[in-house]
Amino acid sequence: MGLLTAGIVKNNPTFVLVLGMCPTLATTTSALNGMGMGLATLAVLVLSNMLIAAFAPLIPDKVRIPSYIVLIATLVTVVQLFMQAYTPALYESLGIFIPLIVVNCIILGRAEAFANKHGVFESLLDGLGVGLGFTISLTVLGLIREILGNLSVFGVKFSGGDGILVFVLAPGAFLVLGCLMALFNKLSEKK
Amino acid sequence: MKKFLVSPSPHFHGRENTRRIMRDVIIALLPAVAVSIVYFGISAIKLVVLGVVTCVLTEFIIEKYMLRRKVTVNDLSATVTGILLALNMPASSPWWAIVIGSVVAIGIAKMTFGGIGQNIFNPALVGRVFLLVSFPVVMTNWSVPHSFLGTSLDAVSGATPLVLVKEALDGGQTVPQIFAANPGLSYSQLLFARIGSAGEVSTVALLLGFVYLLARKVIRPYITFSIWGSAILLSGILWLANPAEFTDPLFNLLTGGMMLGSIFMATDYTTSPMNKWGMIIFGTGIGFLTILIRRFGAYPEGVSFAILIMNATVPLLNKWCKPERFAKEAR
Amino acid sequence: MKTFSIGGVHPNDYKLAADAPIENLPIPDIAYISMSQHLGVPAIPVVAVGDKVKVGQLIANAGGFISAPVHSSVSGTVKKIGPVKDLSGKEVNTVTIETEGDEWIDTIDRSGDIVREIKLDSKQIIERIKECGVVGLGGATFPTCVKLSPPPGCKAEFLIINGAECEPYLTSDYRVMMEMPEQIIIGAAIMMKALGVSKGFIGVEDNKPEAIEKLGAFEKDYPGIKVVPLKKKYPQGGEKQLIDAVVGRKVPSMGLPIATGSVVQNIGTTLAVYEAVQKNKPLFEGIMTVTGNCAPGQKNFRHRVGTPLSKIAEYAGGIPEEAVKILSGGPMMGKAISNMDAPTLKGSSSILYLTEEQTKRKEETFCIKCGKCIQACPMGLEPYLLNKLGRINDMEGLEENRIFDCIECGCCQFTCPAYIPLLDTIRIQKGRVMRIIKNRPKK
Amino acid sequence: MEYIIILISAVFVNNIVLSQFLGVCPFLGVSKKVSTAVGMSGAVCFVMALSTLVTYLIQYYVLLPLNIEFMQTIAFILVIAALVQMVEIILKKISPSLYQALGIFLPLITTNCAVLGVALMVVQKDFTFCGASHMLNLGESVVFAVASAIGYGVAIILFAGMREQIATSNVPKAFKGTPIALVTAGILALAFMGFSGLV
Amino acid sequence: MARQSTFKNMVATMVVICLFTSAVLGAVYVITLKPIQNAQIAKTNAAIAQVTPAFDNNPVADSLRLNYTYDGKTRSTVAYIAKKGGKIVGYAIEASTMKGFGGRINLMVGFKPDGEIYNSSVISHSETPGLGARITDSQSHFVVQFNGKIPDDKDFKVAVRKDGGDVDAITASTISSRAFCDVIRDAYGAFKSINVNSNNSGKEAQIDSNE
Amino acid sequence: MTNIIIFTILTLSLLGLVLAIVLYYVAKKFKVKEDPRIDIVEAIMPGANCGGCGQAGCRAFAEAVVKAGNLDTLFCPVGGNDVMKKVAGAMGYEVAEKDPMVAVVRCSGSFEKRPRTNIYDGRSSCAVMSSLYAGDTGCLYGCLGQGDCVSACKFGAISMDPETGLPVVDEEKCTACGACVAACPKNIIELRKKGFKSRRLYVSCMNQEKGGVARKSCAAACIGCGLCEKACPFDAVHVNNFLAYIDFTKCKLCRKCYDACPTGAIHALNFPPRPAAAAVKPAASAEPVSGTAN
Ligand SMILES: Cc1cc2nc3c(=O)[nH]c(=O)nc-3n(C[C@H](O)[C@H](O)[C@H](O)COP(=O)(O)O)c2cc1C
Ligand SMILES: Cc1cc2nc3c(=O)[nH]c(=O)nc-3n(C[C@H](O)[C@H](O)[C@H](O)COP(=O)(O)O)c2cc1C
Ligand SMILES: Cc1cc2nc3c(=O)[nH]c(=O)nc-3n(C[C@H](O)[C@H](O)[C@H](O)COP(=O)(O)O)c2cc1C
Ligand SMILES: Cc1cc2nc3c(=O)[nH]c(=O)nc-3n(C[C@H](O)[C@H](O)[C@H](O)CO)c2cc1C
Ligand code: SF4
Ligand code: SF4
Ligand code: SF4
Ligand code: SF4
Ligand code: FES
Repeated sequence: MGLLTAGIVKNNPTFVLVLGMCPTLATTTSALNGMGMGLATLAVLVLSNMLIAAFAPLIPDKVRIPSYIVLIATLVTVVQLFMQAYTPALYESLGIFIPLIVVNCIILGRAEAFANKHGVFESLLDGLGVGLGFTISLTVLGLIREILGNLSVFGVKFSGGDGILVFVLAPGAFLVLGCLMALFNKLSEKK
Repeated sequence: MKKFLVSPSPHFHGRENTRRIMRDVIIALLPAVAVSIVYFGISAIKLVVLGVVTCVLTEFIIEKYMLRRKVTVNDLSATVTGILLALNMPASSPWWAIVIGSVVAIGIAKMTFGGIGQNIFNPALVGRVFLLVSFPVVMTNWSVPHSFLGTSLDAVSGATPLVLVKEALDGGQTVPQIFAANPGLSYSQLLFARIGSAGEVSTVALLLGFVYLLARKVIRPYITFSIWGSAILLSGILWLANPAEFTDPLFNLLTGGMMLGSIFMATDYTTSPMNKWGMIIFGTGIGFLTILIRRFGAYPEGVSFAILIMNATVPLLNKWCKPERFAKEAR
Repeated sequence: MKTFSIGGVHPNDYKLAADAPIENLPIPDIAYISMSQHLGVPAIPVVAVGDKVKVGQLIANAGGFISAPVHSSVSGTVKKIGPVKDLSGKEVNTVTIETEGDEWIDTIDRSGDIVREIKLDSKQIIERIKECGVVGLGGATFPTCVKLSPPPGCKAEFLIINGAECEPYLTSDYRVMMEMPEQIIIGAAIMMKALGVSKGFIGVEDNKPEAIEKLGAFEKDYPGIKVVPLKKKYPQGGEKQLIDAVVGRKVPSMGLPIATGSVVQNIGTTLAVYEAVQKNKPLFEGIMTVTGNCAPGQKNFRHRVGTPLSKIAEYAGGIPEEAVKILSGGPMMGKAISNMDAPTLKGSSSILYLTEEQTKRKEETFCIKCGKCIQACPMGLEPYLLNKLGRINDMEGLEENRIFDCIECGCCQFTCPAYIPLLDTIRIQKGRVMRIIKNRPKK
Repeated sequence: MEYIIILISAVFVNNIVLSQFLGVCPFLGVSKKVSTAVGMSGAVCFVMALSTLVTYLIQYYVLLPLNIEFMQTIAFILVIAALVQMVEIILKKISPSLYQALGIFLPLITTNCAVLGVALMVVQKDFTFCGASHMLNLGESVVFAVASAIGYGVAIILFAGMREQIATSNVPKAFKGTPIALVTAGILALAFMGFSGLV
Repeated sequence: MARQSTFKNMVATMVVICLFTSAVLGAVYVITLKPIQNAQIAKTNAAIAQVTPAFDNNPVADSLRLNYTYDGKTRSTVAYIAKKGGKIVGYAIEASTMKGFGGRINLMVGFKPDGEIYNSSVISHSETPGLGARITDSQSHFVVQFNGKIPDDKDFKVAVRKDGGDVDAITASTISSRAFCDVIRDAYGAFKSINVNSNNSGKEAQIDSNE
Repeated sequence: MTNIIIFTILTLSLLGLVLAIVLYYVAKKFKVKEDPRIDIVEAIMPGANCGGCGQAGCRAFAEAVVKAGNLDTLFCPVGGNDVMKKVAGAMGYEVAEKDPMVAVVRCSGSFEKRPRTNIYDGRSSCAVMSSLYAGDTGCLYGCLGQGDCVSACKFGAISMDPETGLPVVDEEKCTACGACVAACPKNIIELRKKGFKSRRLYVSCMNQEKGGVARKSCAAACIGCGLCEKACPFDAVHVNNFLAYIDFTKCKLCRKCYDACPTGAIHALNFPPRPAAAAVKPAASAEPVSGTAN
């Protein structure tokens, strides 16, 4: 349980570790997109954590990173293909950022820092925790941007008219994340 | 025994202080404010008052209740930001637009960086561009200036000279045709009263402020002049190359936010370089970028963007352009 | 009109005591004669407790090459040789003499005649100046004889007499120029002879037109010496600025003035040189101004070195109620006095009373990057940056930005609209950077 | 002309960090000092050009003919990882000073999505990036890669300049570090929107 | 923990991993190949259905390659033919322009056999959300105003009013509106060439549509 | 379909193989030697990069350790003996144990004991102040109270006591890095042996003026009367220039000197309370005894 929550709060990949910033910023134009991206990453993360935990003892140190990368890339491609087949709309709106999960530092980061030292089950939990942390952050970020920029929640307009457009554009992504992170700092400082 | 003060030299201080400087800027802005009140009446007053009040209040609240540190609204810099933001908006802007703009200007562009003197980007312009990008419809709904001595007080909207020209060019007309069709583009109109933001209607009023700022030594002329120079240079080259496609340099100087921006906004101390050559490069960059954006970009007007982009270069310009040293290094 | 090329500020000049003729102060009952009245190694006392001394008698020898001998300013008995607190409360070795009468050594020519003929040759002049303990009275109190002997490889071309007196309030140099113009010209001629140069300039700011006129009247009698009127601007009197203004050359960074062929001497120094060479009078008297907007009177005094400041203040009407700070020197570069019991030194130039409104520091606010400090800096530095780097102790950054070029004129701090104590920071970091540079192994 | 359009487009209009959101982690991480930012942009420029060249060839001479385009991701990342490692090793040997300047950034570049992103973008079919819908040829691809890297460099160097200044100012505590960097990047992106429509 | 980094070990590991992963990949590819194709066809059909009256055939199969000229340039696109009970009820034509604010705009325009626009839908675009992106709102006045019109210049001049046409532009999005009109005209040009091209084979078009 | 699977496997394996071979070759050809021990040592260091060791930072220290081949002149005051032992272990060096030290403030001239004679109005900095003049009190040896030591401490171990105007060392946080010692222009702060149960005895005064003069400027000053010198049975206390100094290498913490001092200039930290003595000597209780609680 601790493993799960650690990924969400203490080791939150977005607010604490500041990793995987590109998808975080690029795909959070709406809560749904953010969540989709988060879940795709979560899937890869959980699988890669488990695979690597299973294989780690067999992999010589010097080829550790290349092996991991190959494994991760494979998983990403698998996820990519499945998304293409079964959630084509989401796949299209996330675009290039699905293949880019490969280079998302979170995945390799967890592989290095956690999975290769722990068992399969723990790694699964860790992947789940961090992945959830990522998904939650992305969803929240997407939600805020959507509310401010589009006056809608998960695609449902709650008010007529336009929101504050910048928030669904590139600058808004940076600004909202910056302010959220400051808020996160402020709250965790109080504790 | 009486306790005397002891301190290192110098024991004197000049008369300048931040508040005094800001007061001078406000004085320099008064002609422009007055003109906009003459032309837009109550809406201009509303805009300026709302801008100033929101800016000052935002700064006050953030400093007093969120950062819990000394409140600096007395230095009047937030007031300057408020006035400038107001002068940068269409006179017909709704009240909430300027309020949002002011909160963004002070809250995001100034206070998050630590307050006066520490911001990287010009607060008023961040506010304006934020609004422009967020509410393009509102921010491009220009009222036609008409003296409130006239009959009706209802705002009539129209296109600013730049939008007019850009639209017509996109529609396939040539520059001489456009000018022939629109008497509003005559130079006398451009100098004294033309469509645009609340503060830019009268070039003459802005120039008056410029002279005052120069005379009071509040600003140095390098930035303003190099903006004008580079804008004239680039637009002049384009114009000479193809007068049917490009407008003449003077037109470019007298339209849009060129005057307001080059005199009051590009010269903001905090967000402009501190040394002569840095200022010249900075100004030149603004001039070039403005003309480029105006003619080739999506936006009909590029002064605010140009200034913000060049604001980003200021730390590097300060780092790389040094003042003239007294003497060479011996060794 | 000439002036230096970059920077500078225009403080109100408040030359309140300009019209007060120089008066002689009474001789103090006890004179405290400091052994550190010059830049460099303290002088070494050659008298012992109980010794009787006369006015002008040598009481301490120079302690090294950059040092100066000290002479008694009173006649009487040596009471004590030991630490006495100076005007900043720090202890310095001091010879304390109880005054008895006013008996001068007889080699001094005490007549009022002006001696025009320069009998000594270059070597003798420098020797005499050295023996008489003449030091620069423009502020640095650098031994004059050293400045008059350019190091090998350097050739002096000009002598520049510093009559700028650009500091507000100070009038001692002005009074000397007004009351003893010919002595100044002769003093200049002596030093020109010592240096072997044919050109001498006297730079005077244009807020002293009468002095320019008085000195100018002698130009024709002393060929080679020219009075150069300068546009009023602080710090015109700074050595580097003066050279720039008068001969248009710039002292290189970390270089000595002699690199431009110039030797600069202050008006007071010039008078001291005249008196030493022509009258054989060692340096034991000085001219100082007692002034301030709240001062009970505006005075210029001739004081005996070693007179306690409190005695002078008392004589001049007492310390005014409104004064919150007492300075020795001008408001731009002077030193705040924390100990009024301290004695005067050769280089003492004033007692200046400032009111709270004039001098109390305002609360520091944020730098608004106005660049006014850069414009004001006569050395072309970026004080705001030096302050910023100084606060984070970035020694390399400070050196790169040439902190050691700072002449501590205070122009930057004077102009800063945010009331930032720029010079405070610069001054202390400058010392540290200098130390680092000095300790660096030479290539 | 085509090349110039690609250049302007990639450097300013569609700036890789500020509007495409690629390579944001090192953009935030390696921009604390101007000197390191300069080193980083040099390294990115080099690796990006090289890897785009190689991946382009792989795409058109291996994957497409064999009809196994779905292998793109895995093939590209392998190539990039190997290239980066190689550059690092070679640099360390032949120019230790350059290695000091650039080398430390190289490992960062493997996990920099900008490099993979650009490699993927240039082989996209509907490359509507710069007003031309045609597929890029090899020359254009490399120019695009270099231009993207220059865009990266411009952004990160400007950004580093600003962060150096911010580091010495008294930013509110909650905003210290990454938050203020993000806000700055946001305003910078706002400013860069002025370039929209430029090509 | 990890095995020794001998050369043999390293190579073996890498080879095993490569083999393993590529096998997995290949397998997944094969498994998903069909669903992916289906998804794409479904998407095209869905888009077609939006812009044509109800049909009962598979328009992707019944498609027609069109070669025509527009704006002085030779172009090629595909017309999907919607049939109900064997009778042609409409054509769905894909067209695109590069003149959008954000670049390319892809449109599917449905025509009734007489050339009247039935409906249109945006397939892809990169216009600004809240501004140009409003061209995607199929209920909006902007999109609806085209329906039921024959886009020849006599009755309904397809150009924004600013350019002297009959189309009300989206507020503050003249550029996008203009581009939209451009695609409509383009599609109409293609429509008019149907008769000329009617003998073109539809099979070829099917592969194209699978991109 | 099977084609695709075969192509997939072949391509990936070939690609992997080619890249591996190229990399292997390149790695062999361009091999560079770097002492890996530097990294190992650096990893052990506390990473404060404070410079307390005299090196430019932890990495520089690690390099110096590897280069020197022994630990004779190298010591990390922050990490202390623990870290040095680890370093020694990693490198196979010998390590000489050092007594743990802590900073003490040798001035007791609180606002109350030491009346101000003027008002300082410059930048708040001991360095600026001390270069300007003797200070705002009659004592020219005492603490200037502008807190240079506070800002010098990277560990937040010193703070200014607003009541007394004197710095207070938090001995829990102090790592004896010596930064404050270097920062103080008046040389007020000294590193002293932490002592048995953190007990310390020291003369909290730097005034070298004659007793009368010292007394006049500060009620808590050491007047150089020499009573402590006489009281000490271990020859640990000596008076020079009217100022006593307790040599912590000789001091046995018997507190005889402390009892003898007529002005309370000698401070005793962390000793168990002696009600009688404490009552007689209010000066000692005025001393901020930080850290005693734990
Ligand atoms: C900022 C500054 C201002 C100065 N102003 C004067 C001045 O007004 N008059 C003067 O005689 N010396 C002034 N000095 C001192 C001169 O630099 C120089 O030391 C002096 O003229 C040399 O002559 P001396 O050796 O006879 O003192 C000033 C120095 C500085 C740094
Ligand atoms: C270490 C030192 C050496 C100097 N050597 C010479 C010298 O050889 N010749 C000379 O003319 N002045 C020499 N000076 C004098 C200075 O250049 C300068 O005149 C003096 O500091 C007074 O200037 P000020 O009053 O402007 O501060 C020396 C000064 C210092 C501090
Ligand atoms: C961030 C931003 C995005 C914009 N996006 C579009 C767009 O997608 N489509 C469009 O036609 N105009 C867009 N514009 C507006 C154009 O720049 C231009 O102002 C407008 O097309 C012409 O104004 P009008 O339509 O009111 O005549 C955008 C403006 C901004 C500030
Ligand atoms: C010459 C001058 C111009 C200024 N221009 C602006 C401006 O364009 N926008 C603004 O927000 N504040 C402006 N200010 C006010 C102030 O300097 C600004 O808010 C700072 O950026 C706050 O740190 C100006 C001040 C001066 C002295
Ligand atoms: S004090 Fe130094 S930095 Fe300041 S103006 Fe004078 S020379 Fe320049
Ligand atoms: S004068 Fe003061 S406020 Fe202006 S730049 Fe210099 S330090 Fe900053
Ligand atoms: S109190 Fe002094 S010695 Fe102790 S940690 Fe702080 S600076 Fe270092
Ligand atoms: S102990 Fe030293 S450094 Fe600390 S406040 Fe006192 S004088 Fe300053
Ligand atoms: S996610 Fe793009 S660089 Fe980290």
